[in-house]
This record gives sequence, C-alpha cells and structure tokens, in this order.
Amino acid sequence: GGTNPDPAQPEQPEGPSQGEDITEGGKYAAEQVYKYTYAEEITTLNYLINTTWIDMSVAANLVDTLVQYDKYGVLQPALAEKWEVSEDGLEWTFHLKKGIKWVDFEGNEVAETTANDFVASAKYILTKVNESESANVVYSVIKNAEEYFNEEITDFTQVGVKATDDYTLVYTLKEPVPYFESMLTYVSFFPVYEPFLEEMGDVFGTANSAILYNGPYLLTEFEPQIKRLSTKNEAYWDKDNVFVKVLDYKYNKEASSLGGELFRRGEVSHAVIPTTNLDEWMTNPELKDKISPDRLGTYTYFYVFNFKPQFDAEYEPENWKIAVNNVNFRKSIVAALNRRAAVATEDPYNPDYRVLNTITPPNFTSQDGLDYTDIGELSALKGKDFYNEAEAKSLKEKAVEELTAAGAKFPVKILMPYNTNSSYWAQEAQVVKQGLETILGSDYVQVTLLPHAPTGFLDGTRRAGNYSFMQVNWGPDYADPQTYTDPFRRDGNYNFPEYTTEVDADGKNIYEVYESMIQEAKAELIDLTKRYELFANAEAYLINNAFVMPLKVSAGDGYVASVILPFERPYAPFGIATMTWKGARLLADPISMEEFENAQEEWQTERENALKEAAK
Amino acid sequence: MTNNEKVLSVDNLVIKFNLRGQELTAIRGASLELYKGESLAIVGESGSGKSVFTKSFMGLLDANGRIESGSIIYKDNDLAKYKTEDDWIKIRGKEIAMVFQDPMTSLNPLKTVGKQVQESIELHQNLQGEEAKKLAVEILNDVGISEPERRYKQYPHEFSGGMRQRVVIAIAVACNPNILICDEPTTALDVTIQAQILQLLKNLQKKYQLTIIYITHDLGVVANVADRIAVMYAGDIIELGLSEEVFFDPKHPYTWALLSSLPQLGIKGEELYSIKGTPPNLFKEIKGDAFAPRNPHALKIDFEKRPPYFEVTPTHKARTWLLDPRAPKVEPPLSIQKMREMEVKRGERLE
Amino acid sequence: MMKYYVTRLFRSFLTLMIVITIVFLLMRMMPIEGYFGSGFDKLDAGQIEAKLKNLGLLDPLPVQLKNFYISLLKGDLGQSITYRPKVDNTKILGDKLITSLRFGVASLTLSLIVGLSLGILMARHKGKFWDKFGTCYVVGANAVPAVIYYLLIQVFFTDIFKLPLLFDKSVPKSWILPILCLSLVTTAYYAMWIRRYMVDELNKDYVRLARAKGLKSKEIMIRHVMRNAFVPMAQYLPASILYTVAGSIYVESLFSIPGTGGLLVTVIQRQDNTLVQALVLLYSSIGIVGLMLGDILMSAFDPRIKLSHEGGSR
Amino acid sequence: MTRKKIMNDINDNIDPSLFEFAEYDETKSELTGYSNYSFWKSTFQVFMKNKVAVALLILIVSVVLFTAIQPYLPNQKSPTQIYINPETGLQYRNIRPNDPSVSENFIFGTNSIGQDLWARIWSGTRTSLFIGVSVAIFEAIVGITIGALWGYVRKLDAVITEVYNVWDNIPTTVVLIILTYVMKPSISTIIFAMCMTGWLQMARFVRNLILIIRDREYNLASRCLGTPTSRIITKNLLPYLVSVIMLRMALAIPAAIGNEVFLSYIGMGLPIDIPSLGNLINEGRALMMDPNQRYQLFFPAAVISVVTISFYVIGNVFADSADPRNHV
Amino acid sequence: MSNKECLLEVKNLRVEFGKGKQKFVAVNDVSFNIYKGETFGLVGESGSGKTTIGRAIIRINPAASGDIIYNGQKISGKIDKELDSQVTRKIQMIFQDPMASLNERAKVDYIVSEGLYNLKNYGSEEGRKKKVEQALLDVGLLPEFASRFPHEFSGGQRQRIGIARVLVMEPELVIADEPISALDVSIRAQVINLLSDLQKKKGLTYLFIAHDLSVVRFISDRIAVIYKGNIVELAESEKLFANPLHPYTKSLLSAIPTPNPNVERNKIIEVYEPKKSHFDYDSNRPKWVEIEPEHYILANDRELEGYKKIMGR
Ligand SMILES: Nc1ncnc2c1ncn2[C@@H]1O[C@H](COP(=O)(O)OP(=O)(O)OP(=O)(O)O)[C@@H](O)[C@H]1O
Ligand SMILES: Nc1ncnc2c1ncn2[C@@H]1O[C@H](COP(=O)(O)OP(=O)(O)OP(=O)(O)O)[C@@H](O)[C@H]1O
Ligand SMILES: [Mg+2]
Ligand SMILES: [Mg+2]
Repeated sequence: GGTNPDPAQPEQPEGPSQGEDITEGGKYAAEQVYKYTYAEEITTLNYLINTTWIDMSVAANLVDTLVQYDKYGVLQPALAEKWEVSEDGLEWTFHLKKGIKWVDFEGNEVAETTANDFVASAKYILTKVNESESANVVYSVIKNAEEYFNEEITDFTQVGVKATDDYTLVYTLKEPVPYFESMLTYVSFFPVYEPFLEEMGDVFGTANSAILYNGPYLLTEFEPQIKRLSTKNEAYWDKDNVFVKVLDYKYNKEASSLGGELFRRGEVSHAVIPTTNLDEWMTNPELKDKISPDRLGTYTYFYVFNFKPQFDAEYEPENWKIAVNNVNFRKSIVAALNRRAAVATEDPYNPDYRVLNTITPPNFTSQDGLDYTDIGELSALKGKDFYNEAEAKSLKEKAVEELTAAGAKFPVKILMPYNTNSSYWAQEAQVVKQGLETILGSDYVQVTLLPHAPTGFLDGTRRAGNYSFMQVNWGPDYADPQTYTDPFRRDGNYNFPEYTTEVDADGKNIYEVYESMIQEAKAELIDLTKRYELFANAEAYLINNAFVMPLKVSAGDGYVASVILPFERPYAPFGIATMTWKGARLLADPISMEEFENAQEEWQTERENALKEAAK
Repeated sequence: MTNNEKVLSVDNLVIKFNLRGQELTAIRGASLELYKGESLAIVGESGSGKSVFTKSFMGLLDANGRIESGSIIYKDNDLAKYKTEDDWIKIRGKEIAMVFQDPMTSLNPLKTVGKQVQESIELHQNLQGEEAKKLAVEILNDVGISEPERRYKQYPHEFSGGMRQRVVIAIAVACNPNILICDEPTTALDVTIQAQILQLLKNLQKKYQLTIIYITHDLGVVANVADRIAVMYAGDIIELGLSEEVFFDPKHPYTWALLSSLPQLGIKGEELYSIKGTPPNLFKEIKGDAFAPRNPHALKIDFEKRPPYFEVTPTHKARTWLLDPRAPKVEPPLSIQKMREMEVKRGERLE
Repeated sequence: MMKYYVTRLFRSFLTLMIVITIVFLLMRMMPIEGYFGSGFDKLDAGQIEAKLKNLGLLDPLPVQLKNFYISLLKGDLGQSITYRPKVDNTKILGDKLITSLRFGVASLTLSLIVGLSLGILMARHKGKFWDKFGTCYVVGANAVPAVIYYLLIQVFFTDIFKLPLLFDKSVPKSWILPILCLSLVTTAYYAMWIRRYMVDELNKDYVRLARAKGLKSKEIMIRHVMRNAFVPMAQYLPASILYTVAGSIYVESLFSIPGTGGLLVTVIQRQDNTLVQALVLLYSSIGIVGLMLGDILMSAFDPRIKLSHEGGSR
Repeated sequence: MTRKKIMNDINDNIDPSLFEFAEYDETKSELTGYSNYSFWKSTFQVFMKNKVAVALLILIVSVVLFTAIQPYLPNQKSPTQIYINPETGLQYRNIRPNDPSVSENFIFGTNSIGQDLWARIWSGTRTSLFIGVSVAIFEAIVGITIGALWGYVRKLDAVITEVYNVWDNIPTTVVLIILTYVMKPSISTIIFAMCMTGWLQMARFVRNLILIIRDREYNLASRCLGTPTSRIITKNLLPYLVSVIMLRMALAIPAAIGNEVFLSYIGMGLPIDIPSLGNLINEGRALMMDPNQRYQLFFPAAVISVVTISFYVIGNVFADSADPRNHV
Repeated sequence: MSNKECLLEVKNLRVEFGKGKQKFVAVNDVSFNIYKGETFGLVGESGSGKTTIGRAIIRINPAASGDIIYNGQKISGKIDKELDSQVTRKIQMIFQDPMASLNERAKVDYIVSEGLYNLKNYGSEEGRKKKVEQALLDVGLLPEFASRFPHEFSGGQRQRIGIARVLVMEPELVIADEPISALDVSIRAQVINLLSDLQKKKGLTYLFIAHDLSVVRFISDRIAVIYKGNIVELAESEKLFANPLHPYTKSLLSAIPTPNPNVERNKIIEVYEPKKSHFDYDSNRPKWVEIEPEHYILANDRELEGYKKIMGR
C-alpha cells in the first residue's frame, strides 16, 4: 500500500487577512517587495527543455507540480490532492485538485489544469527534436519512455503516462522506484497546457507571454538582460502562503562587485557578498550585523584520483598509474591535504561550516528519522579529521617503500587542473599545491597546476582523463542515496575507478568489491532501511580506500546580505523546492550571523521532529 | 622712379633666430629705403635673407626669430617695436601685403577661390556680402582670370599653377595695400606664364599705384620689372642701385659673379663663370666682408673689416673695399664688360 | 561615381563573405561541451546527439557551410541556439543595438563637443596651460586602464552627486554617468587628434597667407584651420558613430545597460554560433559601410577628393 | 668718378698694406658652410629638453631595473607562495600594508589568500612588461616585414590589402577567445593572441609610410642604379621609419598591458597563479567598494599607471623630437 | 652631323598612365635619335612629358607602344637579365632635386658606391674605395666627404654627389632631368660646367631635360621642343634659335628672360594658342616631317607649306 500523507495545510500561520498586522510586530517588512540584481539571465522560459539552475529557479515559481516539499523537507500534496502506488510499486495514480487555473502573464484565465497537461509535457520532453535536457530523468523511470525517445516506438499511448480522466493521472514505471515522488518536483514532471504549447510552437517559452502560469507567481514583465518582474498570482490555489508580492529582479553584469554597495544603499533586498569582500563586511561595525551565511546546499565537492591517466608524457602518466594504485600513496595525500585551509579560500571565516567528510551531504535524505550520513559505516567518518601531518608522513614512508618496489619514480608528478573562470578554485588549487608539497615534500610529490578556460573545461580535463588529482562535484537527481553513486559507476567519466589494479587482502580488485556493494544496495527496493545502510557502507568503503576525498558542500551564495530568512522557504535536497518563494517573507532588518545560527538550530530540531512525524 | 617720397625706411636691421639652442643672425644690419610707386627687386642666393628681411616688415617672422636692433619706419611708426598681434593687424594687408612663392600651397584648399579673395575685401575695404563679391569678381578679372564669375565658385585644385598665382596676387591686391611684397612670385612657374604674371603685376602696379618689392634670384625677372635692385648676400644688402646701374655697372664682386654665371652671357663651348664655395655659416660671427672667402678678388682687408657703403652715384652704392681709392683697380669679369659694350652698341643702334 | 560605389560594395560583399566564412569555421573549432549549459554532465549520449543533430553540427562541414550560405543569402540571420534558444537573432540584436546606439551617439556628441573644444584650445595655446592640462587629460585617459576609473566614477560620483548607481531607462538622471564614462576616452581621443591636425594645418602656407592678409589668429582658427583640421577626422566619424552599436563592455556591465557591449564575448563563450555570425556580419558591415560613409563625408568636406579613381575598400 | 664712403671717413687709419689681394684658395671655399646637424643628436637634444619625459624615462628605467633585481634583494617573499599564519594554520589574509600586528612584514600587505602583494606586484610588472615588450617586438617585426612588402611591392598590394580587409573585419574577440581555447592559457598564448591581431595596425601604418616615400626621387635613383628591392627596403626605406616605428613600439607596450587587463576582465587572461598587472587589477577591482581594502587595487593600479603613462609620454615626446620640424 | 653614330633611337614612343576612363597619355607618338657624344636638349612646359620620356628610356615608366633602341638593341618591353644589367649600367639618370634624390640616412660613401654594390665589379673593398674617391674628385669634391651625410652639403655639392653616383657606373648615356632647376642661380653654373667638363673627358652622351631655354641653348647640340606629350620641333640648337618655325617654339623663345633691363622692358611675348594655330587639325592631321636636314617639325600639309615659305625667305 502506498502512503497517503494527510493533505493538511502546512503549519504556517493563517494567511494574513485584511487589517491584520502583516509585520507581526515589526519582525517583517511592511512592504513585501523583493529587489535583487542578477548577473546571469535565463536563456529560456521553456521549462520543459532546460535544466540550468537559473532557468529552473524562475520556472519553479511560475508553474506548480503534483507534489511539493514544505520548509522541513516533508513531502506535501500540491496539484495532486492525493496519490497511491500499486502493490508492485510500478503504477502511481495521482488525483488532481479541481479548479486549478492556467492563466496568462496578465492573470487572465485560459484553461484548467488537468491530467492531460502532464501527459502532454511528457510527450514533449520525450520527443527528441525538442532537445529536452530533462528527457533522461523521465525515461530513466517511466515505462517505454526511452524507447519512445529513441523512436523505437512511435505510439505514445504505450508510454507509461496516462490521463484516465481529467483529474486522474497514472504513471507506470519500468521498475519500482522508491524515490519516485521526489522526482516529481523536478521540471521534467511539470505540466503544460497542450493547446497552448501547440499554438506557440517554437516560440513557446521565449517570452513571458509565451507560457501559461499556474504557480505562485506571474512573470508580468520580462525584458531579457534588463529585468524580470514577477507578481503574485492571485489565482494561485495556495495564495495565502505567498507573502512576497513582487519579485523585482534587475539585471547587472557586475552584480557581484556592486551588490554589496546596492544593499548598503537599500536598493536591493539581497546581495551576495563575494569572498574577496568578506573582510570589509565582517569588520566594518556598520556592516557586520547585516551579513549572514547562506544555507548549505546539496552539491558536494570532492577530490578524485584518476585511474586512467590520459595526459601528456611530460607529466609521466605511467608513473602516476603506479602511484595511484597504491592505497598508501592516496591516503598520504588525503592526510596531507588541509581541507580547512583549502575551503578557507572560499569561506575564510567559517570553513568548518562547509568542510565535508562524505560524498552525500547531511540533510540530504533520511530513513526512520535518521540522517543518511549517520547510517552505517558513514557515521564513523562524520567526526573524523582526515588532515593529519604525522599520519601523512608515516603513510608517505610506507608508500615510498612500496612504490619504489613497484618501480615508481619520485617525485610523483601530479597534474591538477582548475577552471580559470572561478577565482577561488584557482586559489584553492594554489593552497592545495603548496600544502601537499610542503607537508609531503617536493621530493615525494610535485604538483603542476593546469589552468583551463571554461569553454570545454570538462571535455578538456576530467572527461578526457587529462588530470591526476582534481576537484570535481556532483549534485543529486532524486532523493535517494543512489544518486551520489553515479559518478563512480563503471564507464562513468569522473575518475575511471574501474581501471584500478589494486587488490585487497582477499585478492579482490577493490573496485569490484565496491561495485558489488552498490549492486546489492540498488537491488534492495523494498527494505529502505537496509538499502540505505548498504549505500552508506559502500560510500564509506570508497572514502576509506581513498578513491575519493570529500571536501565540501555547496553553500548557495556563500555569504549574503539579506532580509530573507532561508529557513522559511520550502526545503528539499534536490529539485526546485528551495527555489520557490512560497512561504518566504521579507524581514524588517537584515539577518545577522547570530540570527541565522539561531534560526538554523531551531530549524534543525524542528526538521528532525517533522521527519519523525512524517515517517510514522 | 616717379617721385622721391619715402614710404618705408629700414635702418641697420639685425634679425636673429634661435635654432637648436644656437643663435643665428639672418639679417646683419641691412638698410633700405623704399620710394612710393617704385619697383624694387631684392636678389641674392638662397638663404641670403631676402624673405626674412621682408617678412619682418609685416611681423611674420617665425616664432623663434626676433628683431635684435634697427628700425623699420613706416608712416612715422617704427614697426621694429611692434610686438602684439593687434599692432600688426593694422599693417598686414591694409598697408603691406605679400604674395608668396608657392601658389600650390598658398591657398586654402577647402574654400572657394572667390571666398578667399572676398575675405580680403571684407577685411580691408569696408564692403560686405554682395558688394564685396562684386569687387572680388572684378579683381579676379583684373588679374586675368577669364570667366571670373564661374571661377569664383571653384576650388584652388581646379586651377593651374599660373592661375593660382594670379589668385594669390588678387588676394593681396584686394587688401588695397600701399606696398606689395612679392616673394619669388614666379619661380614655380613656366617661362611663358612667368612672363604673363610679371606683366600682370606691372599692370596692377599702375592701376592700384602700388609700391612693389620683388624678391627673386632670377636676374632675368629682375631686368624685366625692377626700377631699382638690391643685391643681398649673407643677410646684408651689398649693392643697391638703379636697374641699369646694377646690370651695366656692377661694383661688388658678388654682383659680378652673379651676373657672369648666367648662361645667357656664357659662350657656348667655354666654361661658364661660377661662384665657388658655399655661403657663410650664419651661426658664426662674420668678420669682414662675408663674401671674401669666395671672392677671387678679395683683399686682405676684406677678412679684417667690414666694408662700408661706397656711393657710386647718388642712386648707386655698394659695400666693397674695392671701391676704396686705396684699393687696386680691378676690372669686372669679361662677360660683364662685354654686356656693357653690347648695351652701348644697342643703344647706338636704337638711336 | 555611382559605379565606383557599386563595385566597391560588391568587393566589400566578397570580403564580408570571406570574413564570415572564416568565423564560421573558427566557431566549429570550439568544443561541443559549450553548446550545452551547466547540465551537460547529466545528459546522456542520446540527448547530446539529439541536440547536436538538431543544430546541424553533425553534418559534414561542407554541408553545414552550404546550409549556412543558403540561409544567409535568404537574409535569414537565424535563431539563437544557446544564448536565448529559438529567439530570432534579429530580435535579440534589435533592442540592444538601439540602446547602445543611443548611448553611443549621446556620448559621441558629448565627446565631440568637449574633445574638439579642448583640442582647439590646446592647439591655440600650444605649450601653454591649456595645452598642458589637455595633455595630462589625454595621457591619463589613454594610459590608465578604464576598468579602474570607471569604477571610481561610479562609486564616488553616485555618492557625491546623488546619482543612481544603475541605469534605468525611465530615470533621466541615470543616463548621466554612463555617458560621462563612455565619453571620457573618446573625448581625449578627439582632443588629441584635432590638436595634432590643427597644429599641422597651422604650419601650412595658406595660414601664412591668411596672416599676411591681416586676419587675426582667432579668425584664422575659425575660418580656415578648424574646418581643414576636421577633414581627416571626418573620414572616421561615421564609422565611429556606427561602431557605437558595439557598445562598451565595461560601462554597460557596470551600469546595467542592456546594450550590445560584451555581447560578442558572451556569445562566443556560450558558443551561440548563429548569433556570433550575426554579430560579426553586423560589425563587419558596419565597418565597411562606415568607411564608405566616411569617404563620402570627407569628399563632401574636401572638394579635392574625388572617389572615382581606384582605391581599396579602406 | 667720385666715390664716397657713406659711413666711414676715408681717413680711418686703415693700414694701406691691407689693400692687397688676399690669397684665394678654391678648395678652401668648398669647406665653409658645413652644418653639424645630426638627426639623432638633435632628436636627443630635443627630447632632453622635455623635463617631464626625462623624469618619466628615469622613472621607467628605474622601475624596469628594480623589477629585474627585486627577487634578488634580501627579505623578498615569493609572489605565489601563500603565507600561513603558524598560530591558526590558516592563510594570512588581507593583511594591511606593513601591519605591525602581524609577525611577518608585508610591505604592500597581502591579498585575500595570503600572498605577498609587494612580490606579486613586481612579479606582475615583470610579466606585463615582458608581454608588452614581446608583443611590441613581434608586432614590429611582422608588421614591418609585411608592411614593407605591402607598401613597396606593387604586385602584392592587392593581395595583402584583401587579406588585411578580411583579417581586420574579424572581430579580435573572436580570434582571442578561440585562440585561448585552442591553446592553454599562458603567457605565450596571450602574447600570441595579441600579436595575431596587433601586427595588422603596424603593417598598415608602415605601408602607408612607405607609400609616401616609395616614389621619392632617391628611391627612383636607387632603382636606376639597379639596386635590388630588398636593399631598397632595408637601406632606403626603413631608416626613415625607425623613429616612427620606435614610437609605435613604445605605444604598443602600454596598449598590450591595457589589453592584458581587458583580457583578464573578460576572463580570458593569464591563469591566476601567474601574477600580472592585469590579474592584480582584476583581483583588486572587486575590492574597490571596500575602503579598507582598496590598497589592493591601488598599488597595482599605481604601478600600471606609472608604467603606461611613462611609455606613452616617452613615446609621444620621442616622436615629437624625432620630427625634424621640431629640431628648432 | 648625320654621319654621327646613333646611340639611342626612340621610335613612336607612347606612354600612358592609368587605366580605362582615367587613362592619360603623357607621351604620344614621339620619335627622335640621340647621337653618340652629343647633348640632346628636351624643353617644354611643366607637365609636357619630358620627365616621362626620360623615365621611359631608363625603364621606370613602361612604354605603351613604340620602341626604344639602344645601340641597335631593343630595350623597351621585356628584356633578358643580361641586357637588363647592361643597360642599367650604360644608361643613368641625374635627378632634378638634389635634396630629394639623395638618401638622407646614408653616407656619401654608400650613396656613391650603391651602383658598385649592385654591379659587384669593384674587386676588393679597397678597389671600391678608390673608385668612390675618384668619382668624388671627378666632380670636384674632396674624398674625405665620403664619410659625411648628404644634409651637410649645399645644393650644388649635393647635385655633384648625385653625379658622382652616376659616374661610378661608367655610363654612356646620362639622362639629366632638370639637373639645375632646383639650384640657386649662383651654383647652376657649377653644375653646368661640371656636366660639360665630364662630357669632354668621358665622352658622355646627354639627354638634357630642362624648361629653361637659355640653359638648354648653352649646353645642347640639338634641341627638341615638346608640348603636351608631342614633340613639336627638333633642330640643331642654333638653328632652332635662329629660325624657330613652330608657333609654340616661337612663344617659348620670346619668353626667355634676358638680363638686360632695356631689352626686357620692351619685350613682346608671343602667346601660343593651339586652337588658333592648328584650327584644321581635325581634318588635316599633323605629321612628323623633316622640313630640312636635321630639322623636324610636327605640322600638317597646310602648315608645312607656310613654314616652307618662311624658310624660303
Ligand atoms: N624660422 C627660422 N629659424 C631659423 N632660421 C631661419 C628661420 N627662417 C629663416 N632662417 C634662416 O635665415 C636665413 C635667411 O632665410 P631666408 O628665408 O630669408 O632666405 P631667402 O633669401 O629667402 O632664401 P630663398 O631664396 O631660399 O627663399 C637662412 O639661413 C635661414 O636658414
Ligand atoms: N606616375 C604618374 N601617374 C599619372 N600621371 C603621371 C605620372 N607621372 C607623370 N604623369 C603625368 O604625365 C604628364 C607628364 O609628366 P612629366 O613629369 O613627364 O612632365 P614634365 O614635362 O617632366 O614636367 P615638369 O617640368 O613639371 O617636370 C603630366 O601631366 C603628369 O601629370
Ligand atoms: Mg625666401
Ligand atoms: Mg619633370
């Protein structure tokens, strides 16, 4: 039997009615107009094709989905009133709310949102010529979708998306997917009004008049690279939980250098404070109460060792192959790498806030009220400090011994690329290089930094195997630990671990050991507790064998000057939840460090309770 | 020479230039009187100071030059004392006008020829607009430009060299000056056109009662137009006299040399007389007669003391020690003697 | 005359075709990764192929070229592919060009007025105070990187004069600073050149004649020298006006001006081939047309110049 | 015939023996009037008269010398090393110039990851000057060669003109960005990219000059004497262009430095671990808004301004002094 | 005279500038001979094509049609390398402007030896120096001048350097294109003397171009008068002066200034008006005819009769 969460209202205060004090005693601003300057314009409003963060963050507020997360990350019904899953876990039936309207950008009613809108969207996404970037998300789970996408079948009715009537939608999966609900908040499962889509044709999504809205906001004005003005959708089904009336976005290419100044002058409600300017904000008495960290995200950064080096002979790929297949060598590097110092290039004030010991970040997913990172062998890793000079030196000695025997030359050359468009990465690379060479000695390792232009960066470095040791990152696609194993799968293009020749004490290839652990976890579809534990153990194995070194978790914009408390907004480890403005409210004063920390703590405990509540 | 009224009198003028930190004396105490209505020709080789000398009458010396001493008296004013532009504006054009050597570059290429003439008229003749235009057309006609009305609207590049020189002359004449200085007005022109221009100037002189100073190194031109001739050498006037006097009875060895080197006087198959050497360096102080080092007839005193002017006739004087009674008698070169003889014969023939 | 321009236009057209072909080929050297956004890592081979195929990038190069020429000859600049997918390039460019052109013309007017006055002042008082002052300005504006003083202006002028920090079409005051910034360098440029040309002209014989004629130096300046000195600049004037549509990358970014400044840089980096080509085509034609207009303008100013005899397309 | 002296009395006590012919030597008269004018000497003299230019020349020479010897001076820090505070184990970030509260001394302070600005600025100046000079030299070599052929060899005129038209119409940014993609971001890439576009102007400039002097009579004379084209170019034409070419080179240096700043701005500059004035300015630019940290922009900006202004002024004054018209 | 050896023959030479509509015929159907050892004068107003003829002979300007025959060999059009270098050596040119025709940035030594370097016929460096020295002495300059630069010399001296540069080539025919026009009166004589002196000593042949008739008369054996690209009259110089036939020649002669104020003041200039004189050229084309031995004239039948009448008198 499927779960059917109570479709109760989220525990927000009752929507403010006329005459009520919307400032709640001066806590919130009287005028709920959010102003912001942005440096990067969206490419399109066609939410069915694009998956860039910036495009999705706009679409998230314009179109609503079947389900949504509340501010604690608990799944709540949205367009779907309720839903059920078949016994075999393959058939998901959603019952839609009635009377949800599609409106145009001026708020004029166009049609009602029906089950067919989801079918139409799936059809559009799965049609190859539409170049939808989210197609693979859909066809990775939906029955016959991949075949349709590859034009092996042409009859869309065979694909597992059906509207049995106007308010009943059935998704049929190709295999049970326990986390399917979480995928529904992704743009791939957004609805679209078919007659309108057809009418627009190619023009769909190129202007604010070229899409229809059923979400909390209408994009009333859109002049690319000038402004985006969104106003509250008065026809929105949950409009009582939409507090910010206007989202006034102005374009400025130099927003990062000017944002702080604009905030100071009261011209924006939110400004990103780049690391370079942090000192000023932290020390200036006038400013230091107006800056706060951003909430942690779910993108994680980690260093990987390359097991299939493809770089120039100049950097001795053969020698690297010998070295990288030695666990002590890898571990010596992990132990010698001062991750706090590295992260300090991005967040010099509180690097510990972001340093991470796992690949999967905390607060990503949980089972039985227990956070994933506290499960199984991962829990042991959580509090550990990998950085240990003494250990690094002893590991080095061992490695030197073993590697000399294996015929390696010293110093081992390490090729470390970075992307030139990111200033902190360049700095981090310098910190890492210097740290490794001083602690381990340049007679042992010699790091060469390889700057690469942003154009074709991945193809030129990681994907081409043109590195030995490199910072990479990964973000989740759905709310299940499996998503973080993707980079390390066979035939992936992260660090090619399947090429390792190293064997464990039992003589088994260590990658094969890891792979079998993953297979076992993936196969476990019913007992989620077990599934989570298996994944956690596999991840710990990967880290303990130094295939990979976790580094940090993304933290949105780092530091911000803002009047928006992030904890009031919906939360989800992935998808569009954090991008929506529902629930957000402008404070009367900028958030200070302290306020942020308190709010975070409060949120953390409330979330634990909420999760436990939901798990019941 | 029609009358003896002096219009301009230059006395002992010394002009110096600063050049690359050094001082150059371009005019070394030259004196000259100019009579109303006459044509005076100043001859001399390149660099002898002809242009500088006359430019100083109009305050047109280059910025690095200055009048060191001496006076230029015009209508009871000493022009040598003029300093500001406002002073000079009263002289330039209105009293003294100038025709420059190069007709190709002396006109503003972007203004119609007529406008450029008209500008002079408007400046100096109290006429504006249509009236000025009418006069401009008239003057263009006077200087021998056919179809002046059509030509009025044309640009300098549509004119030939000779015609441009006419326009330049028209501009000068349009100022209605007393004195017209023509700085090498015909050197850039063909012989035939040269003759026409000279004729034109003579006609204009009569019509507008001009006093003209011709500057040239072409003695043929001088013979054609000049009433009097001043011969310059190294910044000084070394001989001055009526045209006939200078041609037929020159006294200064430099004048001799100048005349004898004319091919017209040479005998085919024989060597032409030529002046050896180069003019003196004006940066250095010149002791004695500047021409002495190149003078085959130089006396010892020429290297010691600068000769004074010796008067030959009341209208003819020369600066050479050869005229001193104590000096040995030196006959002028053969070619000059021959010319004098021929002239005598010709005169007889005419009678 | 007409024939001359027709042949010249034809030759320019050929040049343009070569230019655009080279750019076309150059753009094909860029990596495929660039055609995708940040989501590239998450796409699978099928999706990548689908997009590339759609863009026609999987065709053999000659076929791509042929298609490109055909649509170009039809006057079709195509649709943007990555910058704003599916939007007509003409539409993208249209608004931006107008904005940049407005700023360009405004600042050009300002710098022409100020620059020419300053240059004339400098030439008149050669070696004196104004000349020295102007020279300091010219040197400063030319030698100090613009990035630095634009920022200074933006920070301090907004503070001191209470001017808006960012541009907003509807706020007239917000035009001031960008125009000021834009005109700083060009002002120096015009001042420098007009001074140089004036000094050149002042050494010419006709000025000597004008002086001998009795014109005051002020009148000589106004009636003769200024116009003549302007002629050599006239040639580049139309081109510089037209080139303002290219915008200024610094100023436009700093003040949020929705113009074309830096657009080329952005679209090359985004690998929006069609937009790059459209821009290159635009800029090149502007260059060519500008020079031609310059020649016409110059021949209007200078009666000596007849364009009928042969000359390159410069 | 009566002869009267006008100015002197005849009884002037002149030794009568002086009234004898002096010896006349023809060859001697040839030797008079010889000017000691020398082009380079005059150029030098005129240049030396401009106090500002001389001061800047001295300044720039000192700067160049200083950048050369700076690394060998005692107590210099490394421009790329990140200095770690031994107490906290973290970087010495944003230390203000000569901050006494810090145990280490940073003359110009440190940047946001704890690198010594003083060392970075001099190292950056070295890099930028190197880029500037290399670009200038390369442009000169390529520009002069092509420009000379273009201007002098009539047959090549049409071809090179066409190439020029095409190349000139390709926006530099296209070339720069695509080059930086194809090649790795490095000093040589930057130099190469700038040269690829910079030689054009030089070539055109040389060509125009050559067109002007090509048909002067002395060149016709050389042709009549059968002098080969190569020697006409090197002996007859180029010597006339030396001064203007030097000017162009002097101006090419600040231009190249400015370009480097621009490239850094659009993210196509040198990798961050190679300090250059462009990188430093670009790093410092972000700090413009913070009064306490402006020094990080101020120092490199001051150096870049001094360097570019010097070259600019020196170049211009030199051009003026090399103009014979100004040899007054 | 006609038994003299013919050094250079110009036959129906035509030189054009520009192409198509802008085509300009600078020299039109010109024929003349230059005999060995003589000075052949070419006079005419500015722009009449004198220089162009000179340059056509020295092959700077290509001939559009017609032949130039040197010593019996055709040197116009394409010629082989051997002949080319030979002709280069044998025919040399002296230029009008002594300021512009010397390379200001080269020492006199280089300027004078430039031809030697090209011919590579000087043997050793020592030999080259000797030749330079000799050439300088020949033109009346001191050998030590070799190490100076052109700007250190006066106009006359510079022109002599230009002549020395030609002399080292040991030419046979020298084209002197207005060699004295740019010179000061006082030094013109120097150069004229030098030229005739060298002719005597080295047996040179000159094509002497000038617009100053008095100079041409003084130096030339025969004179051709050119008007707008056509030679209108050619005769021995005294004959031409004594008996000018063509109206243009007459007007030219009448304009010569004489250094005699009495003569000058009374002189009458004859104006040449081609439209009046040659009113019937459209129907009756002029031809190049030898009206008497060694006296050629461009005239049509009607004019020819008239001229003959005058000569008969
Ligand atoms: N602006 C100046 N600066 C320095 N010297 C000058 C200047 N103007 C003229 N001179 C010098 O003054 C002397 C006389 O020059 P001027 O021009 O009067 O000669 P000129 O007799 O007119 O010669 P030409 O026949 O060549 O015109 C020359 O030696 C010349 O070099
Ligand atoms: N390179 C050229 N291109 C076009 N036209 C030319 C060229 N050289 C000469 N001409 C023209 O050919 C005609 C004859 O010129 P040329 O130089 O032979 O005259 P010239 O008799 O030597 O005149 P001058 O006495 O002024 O030297 C002139 O009208 C001239 O404009
Ligand atoms: Mg003069
Ligand atoms: Mg000529």
